[in-house]
Amino acid sequence: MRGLGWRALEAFGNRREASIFVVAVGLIIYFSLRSSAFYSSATIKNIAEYMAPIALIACGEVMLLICGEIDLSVGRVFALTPIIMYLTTAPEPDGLGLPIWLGVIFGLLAAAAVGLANGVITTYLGVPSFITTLGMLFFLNGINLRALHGFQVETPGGSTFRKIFGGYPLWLNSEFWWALAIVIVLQIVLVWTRWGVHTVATGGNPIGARESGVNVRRVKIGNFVLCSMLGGFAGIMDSTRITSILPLQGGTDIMFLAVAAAVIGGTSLMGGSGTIIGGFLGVLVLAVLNIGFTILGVSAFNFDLIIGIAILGAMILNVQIQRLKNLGQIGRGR
Amino acid sequence: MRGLGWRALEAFGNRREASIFVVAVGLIIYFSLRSSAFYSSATIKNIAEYMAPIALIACGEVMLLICGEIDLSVGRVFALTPIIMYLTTAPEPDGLGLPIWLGVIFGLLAAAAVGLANGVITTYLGVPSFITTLGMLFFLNGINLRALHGFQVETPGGSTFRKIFGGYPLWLNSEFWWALAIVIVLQIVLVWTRWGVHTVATGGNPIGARESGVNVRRVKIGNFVLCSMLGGFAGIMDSTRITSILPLQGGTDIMFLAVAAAVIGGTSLMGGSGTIIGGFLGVLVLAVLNIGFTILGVSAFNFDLIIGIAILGAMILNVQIQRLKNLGQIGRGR
Amino acid sequence: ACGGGGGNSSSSGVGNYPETPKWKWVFVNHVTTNPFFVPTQYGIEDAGAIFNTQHQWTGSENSDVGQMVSAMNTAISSGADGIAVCLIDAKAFNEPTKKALDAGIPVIAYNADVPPGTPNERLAYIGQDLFVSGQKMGERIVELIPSGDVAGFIATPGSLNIQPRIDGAKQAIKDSGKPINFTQVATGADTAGELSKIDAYYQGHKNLKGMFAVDAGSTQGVAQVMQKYNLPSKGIHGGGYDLLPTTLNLINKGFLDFTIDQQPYQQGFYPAIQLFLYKISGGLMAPSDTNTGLLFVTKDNVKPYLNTKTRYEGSASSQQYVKTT
Amino acid sequence: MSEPGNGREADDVIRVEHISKRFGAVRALEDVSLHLKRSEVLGLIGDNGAGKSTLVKIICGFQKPDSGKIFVNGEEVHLRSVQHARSLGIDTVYQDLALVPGMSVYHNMFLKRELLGEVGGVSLPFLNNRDMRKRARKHLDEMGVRIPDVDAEVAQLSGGQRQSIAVARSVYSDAKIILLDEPLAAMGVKEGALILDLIRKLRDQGEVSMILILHNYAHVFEVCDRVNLLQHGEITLDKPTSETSVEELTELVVREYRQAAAG
Amino acid sequence: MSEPGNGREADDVIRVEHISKRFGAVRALEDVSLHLKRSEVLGLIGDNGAGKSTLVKIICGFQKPDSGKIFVNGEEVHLRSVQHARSLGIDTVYQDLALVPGMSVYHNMFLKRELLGEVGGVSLPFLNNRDMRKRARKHLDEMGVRIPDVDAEVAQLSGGQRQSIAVARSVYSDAKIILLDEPLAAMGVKEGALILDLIRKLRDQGEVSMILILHNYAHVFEVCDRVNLLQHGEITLDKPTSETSVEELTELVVREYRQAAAG
Ligand SMILES: Nc1ncnc2c1ncn2[C@@H]1O[C@H](COP(=O)(O)OP(=O)(O)OP(=O)(O)O)[C@@H](O)[C@H]1O
Ligand SMILES: Nc1ncnc2c1ncn2[C@@H]1O[C@H](COP(=O)(O)OP(=O)(O)OP(=O)(O)O)[C@@H](O)[C@H]1O
Ligand SMILES: [Mg+2]
Ligand SMILES: [Mg+2]
Repeated sequence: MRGLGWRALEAFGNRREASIFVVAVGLIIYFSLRSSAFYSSATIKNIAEYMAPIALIACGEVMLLICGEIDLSVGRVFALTPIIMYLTTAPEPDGLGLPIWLGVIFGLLAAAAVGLANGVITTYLGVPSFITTLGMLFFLNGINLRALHGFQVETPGGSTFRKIFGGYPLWLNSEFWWALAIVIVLQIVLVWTRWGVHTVATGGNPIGARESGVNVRRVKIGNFVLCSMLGGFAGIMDSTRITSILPLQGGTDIMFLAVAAAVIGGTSLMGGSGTIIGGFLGVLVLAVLNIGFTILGVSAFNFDLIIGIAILGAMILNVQIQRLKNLGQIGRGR
Repeated sequence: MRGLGWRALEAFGNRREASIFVVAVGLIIYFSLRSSAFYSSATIKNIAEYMAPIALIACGEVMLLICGEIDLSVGRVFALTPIIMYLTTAPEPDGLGLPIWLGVIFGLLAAAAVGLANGVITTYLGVPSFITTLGMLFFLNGINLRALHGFQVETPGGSTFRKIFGGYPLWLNSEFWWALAIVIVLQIVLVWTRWGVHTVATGGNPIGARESGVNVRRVKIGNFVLCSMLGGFAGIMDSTRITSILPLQGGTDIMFLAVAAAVIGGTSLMGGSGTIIGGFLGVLVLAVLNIGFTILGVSAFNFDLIIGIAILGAMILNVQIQRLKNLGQIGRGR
Repeated sequence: ACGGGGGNSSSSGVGNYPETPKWKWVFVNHVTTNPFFVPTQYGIEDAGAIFNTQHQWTGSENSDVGQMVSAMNTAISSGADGIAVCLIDAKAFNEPTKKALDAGIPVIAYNADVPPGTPNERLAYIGQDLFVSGQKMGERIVELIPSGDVAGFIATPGSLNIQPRIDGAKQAIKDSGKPINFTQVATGADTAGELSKIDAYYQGHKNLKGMFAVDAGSTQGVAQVMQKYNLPSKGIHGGGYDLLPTTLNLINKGFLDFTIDQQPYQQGFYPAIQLFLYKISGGLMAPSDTNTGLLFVTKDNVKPYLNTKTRYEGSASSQQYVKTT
Repeated sequence: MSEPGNGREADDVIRVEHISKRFGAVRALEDVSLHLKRSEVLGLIGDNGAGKSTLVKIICGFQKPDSGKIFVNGEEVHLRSVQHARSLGIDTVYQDLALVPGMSVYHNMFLKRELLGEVGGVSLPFLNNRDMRKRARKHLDEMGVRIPDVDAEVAQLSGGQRQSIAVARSVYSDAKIILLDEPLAAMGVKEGALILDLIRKLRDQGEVSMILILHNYAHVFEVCDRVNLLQHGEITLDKPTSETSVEELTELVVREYRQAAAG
Repeated sequence: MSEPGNGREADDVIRVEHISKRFGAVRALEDVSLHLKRSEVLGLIGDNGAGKSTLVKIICGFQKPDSGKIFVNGEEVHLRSVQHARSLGIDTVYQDLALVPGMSVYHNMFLKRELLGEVGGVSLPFLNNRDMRKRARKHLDEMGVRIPDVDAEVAQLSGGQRQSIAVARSVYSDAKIILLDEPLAAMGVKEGALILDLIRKLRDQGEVSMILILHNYAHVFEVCDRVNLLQHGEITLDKPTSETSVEELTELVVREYRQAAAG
């Protein structure tokens, strides 16, 4: 008779995210051994700060990738939203001089509008989302630069605002808590709601999903809007953290990191499978690698070199663990 | 009785690339009307120079995308190869002081090695190519920076070398002619050889291809090597054109443009379909837009804004033309 | 469709000058959308308004030399009347420069110049060389820190708009012969990550004597980390480049020793004027090398930066006359 | 040949009139008319490529006809989508099964009609996976299909196991009109027999009407009240099964091929 | 039950001994032994999920068995891949057809055995699309399948049209051992009959041996010399068709389900 502990372990072991989780833990242990500084509250705070915006965007990309699309423009929405917020709240003549809350709302509405545009152009006009969102990427960059005349401004918002979006409740930064909350919510949405099932079906077999009566277009548009709004939300909070709004903030880099995290976490670029938690763990891995090696004091020219090797190593390990794992349960044959 | 001209036109119209070709021509006409400067030999030279490296890389990406993979690292190989060439030819102690031809060969071998690594890690170790090549992207950037200590050097090579790779035979730059030749060759490979058919099969139905006895792994690895070598070749010629070698040359930007061109040209990110010619036309569209708007005197801030709209517009047009087209022939239903 | 430019297009010439065609200067830049160059563009605009000329601001968004060469060629073929270009590469621009001059188009280098002795034929260089400014920073570091570990943060190593700065600093420190151990640290392209990485680096290197950065984002990051752990009290010094609001604030609060203002406004204003003089004098007035200098912004002189937003720093787009109080 | 409704149109739950559908050069359907009476099982047979699946896809709203009318329960409808057809009580077993390979057996079986959790009669927005699992298992057992685990991904199942899921999905839905496109194609003898039993049961309950595409004429005569023969996109025979025989149908189908062989 | 080779092993083109295959918890094959004599047509029947396709995929080198031996023409082989099995003259019609939807009919039909162009006996590295088109068209006509255009993408074809392509691919290959996994599943009566004719013809020429997975026992008795029954991963019957009947087989298969129904 196997004990309950064992069964729990097994249950966890059968989860798709198990392997990447193991990898993440492994890395954390490695760095803790290499440097005492890594195993410090300051560092943990640091990692949390690094993770938050990427995690939020990764959530959106996971949903989109699962239903077979991608959003390259979300990194620009990341910059657009705080800019809208600024223009709403800044005193005349620069802005409208409205209260910060309206700024947040307008900002998120703008983000939603971008997502809607991406979705409609992709699903109704039939442009591949890679190109739709690439065009949007350029377009928004232009908008952002013009809006701020290419310069940066201070992030608006009073103390309460800062507390909610930029503060440090419960030890870690609020942005991280927001991210964590949204990760949990979206994981539930993905696994426990119709929306989630239909998202998977849409990506797993677009024609079959349509034949089964799934409104494929609505699912895709919805996820475009979701992804865009998450990007915007992250942008607002991050600009609050770094206290200034820059037109070039985020961009393709953060989008890239988010997609990479999603794929590292087991989401397929071909659509039909993926998990939010996995994406979050993917972000964790990237964060630990980046912060970890920086703490170890890897110099500028070596950094990319080592990160590259580390990513490859981590991923290979991850895949091998999965293969071993699959031998133990109903597997995909060979 | 329909005339021969009509039939020819129809035959062309049935080709997948017809619509994007129409779009490209439309853009050229537009800019010619807007500015006399556009319709000048100097401009055509510019466009050719702009196109050449992207076209070469796009060829590789098209083949890879068709068989269901992608290479994010090719932009770094674009920088690596000329660096290897430099290190081979530079006099001691900087380099080995070997003749330029060996430099080219070593450079291309290095590129091939990178492609091989990408392919093996992806097919045998089962890491998604997005991550494999992302890791490679970082790794190579580190290598390039270290190799040149983050600085630029002068491109080696005598006059004959320049003529072949950086000269202007037959009015346009030789790099463009190389690109054009390779486009034609690869289009033939794709449509008229076993390799091409097996590449399509591999991407179109990976399991089915394996069941049919296609060596899926070999096909993928082969195309990884091809893509990488094309990137390297482009790098050598482009560094010859701009007469200096920089560690950050190319990078993700040129890779992005190449993939975008491929998709604009009708290649599917999901694998299984695409054409080299289409990719080339995609590059043409991007080149015309960039050079065109620059000639019209659009400044940086507006530039992205306008390019974004233009890409969306061009693509929407492209898709609509295709839909009209498909009504006229055996179509994909609705 | 033309960015900026403008001024009154009066039929007669401006000031005492005879009527001239509305000349078009093309500025080829290596980081066209970088905030650093916003004042530069205002400088060009304002000069354009005086002399009734127009300009185009083009090039590459992240120091892609290939794109810049292509932009320069396009400028030539689209009939520019003058070209100002950042010569961030020692060799690549020789060809197009020559081509332009042969076509009768004056070429001036601004912000970045080719090393002395290279065969580039540009008529003059206007600006403050990145490497030189880096050396100045290095000298300042040497003044502040007698010995120990010093970190130099750079967003993207090898980037031609910042790498020379850090190389210059390194050089100066080396020349000083002081026992300072200077390490370059990469912080990544986006400001969010930069902050975390600088923080992390400090965590791993508590024995640091100084933290300095060569790009706007990293500089702000350094300032914020200095504040977060109140490092000045620990005798740690910090400094960097450019005028992000947060950076200026924290200088005022005494968390950051200095930031370097390379007066980008002048780097646009003077080239525009010199191109005009060259054209109107039929080339008799040869453009002259001009050092736009650099300004160390410290607690002592930061005030005016804080309480005025001006075009000259890029922090405001509106024209204004800043009266000295 | 095909007089729609012949008189007792009121009884027709489905009536299709003069439907045509082209795919570029291919004439999939030419002026096809067909009707399905209430609680009737209509067998639809014909060569490969005759147009059977196309007809079904048009009736279930997946494809739009180029021309022709569709009546459901006597009223003309312009089907916008599969959802629309479903709202009218039409459900379909597609020849391609329309399953999602990467999704679990039970999620596939309840796709688009997922069961939601409840608390005191108030339904929550969350899936009730427990009940879906239970029912899925029950349905499969009733169909005599041995499937290792309803949590298994469909991708791991055998051809017949997959088809049984697609069939169960529709047969156990509350649809009043079910279109089955070759539901027995991959079924074993035993499993096939059980599905035919099920179909008979449904018919005898008198609530469900079905169109059944079959290639095995023996099966046709086991369950169908009436049979239509579709050839080259036209309906060339419409008889009650009582008035025809396997031989006649075979004869009709094979004749022209003999001619072809001869000529 | 299954005595491999029973004496005349020399004649066996394929002999499989004590093959087992598990997928995680699922036992797909348990100690299965089976043999195929030269120029024999062996019928393989069994419930859905019995393990038929798995067995075929193992014999054709697509999957590796967990344990057991495979002999081809008397020699033991360790199949590394489908290519390897092909090099031994084994070709397969898979249940999933293994077609590439986006590719033309004729490229699918000649996948992995493309015809190359020639100039004066010297073969070029280029495809000979003209001949492939011609032959594809010819094969399809012989099978009585109406396909609008061999240049059409397989994605546009009907279920039966697709299957006919998969079947033609193997039947018209020069393979000496052909494994057909439910080749008639989607076939019309006429097209099915023609394929059975073809199989008979091949057998009578005495060069090709075949394993034929079928669910329609009538078909089994039309073409098979011998029949094996696979149940729950074990072979429970191995008889010449001359010594058994549709009734017996049906009885065998349905019995246990009656038991299940009873108990
Ligand atoms: N989406 C499509 N695009 C182009 N042609 C199509 C499409 N769908 C069907 N066809 C053609 O229409 C004809 C009828 O197809 P359909 O699937 O209705 O035949 P069927 O009667 O179902 O045949 P089967 O018994 O093999 O399933 C075929 O010739 C097929 O090639
Ligand atoms: N790749 C796989 N992963 C997990 N289980 C599998 C896999 N392939 C087959 N199985 C299981 O093995 C058993 C046998 O499958 P197989 O396809 O051989 O059955 P079959 O006899 O062909 O059935 P059918 O007549 O329906 O085609 C089934 O229970 C199936 O679920
Ligand atoms: Mg059909
Ligand atoms: Mg099977």
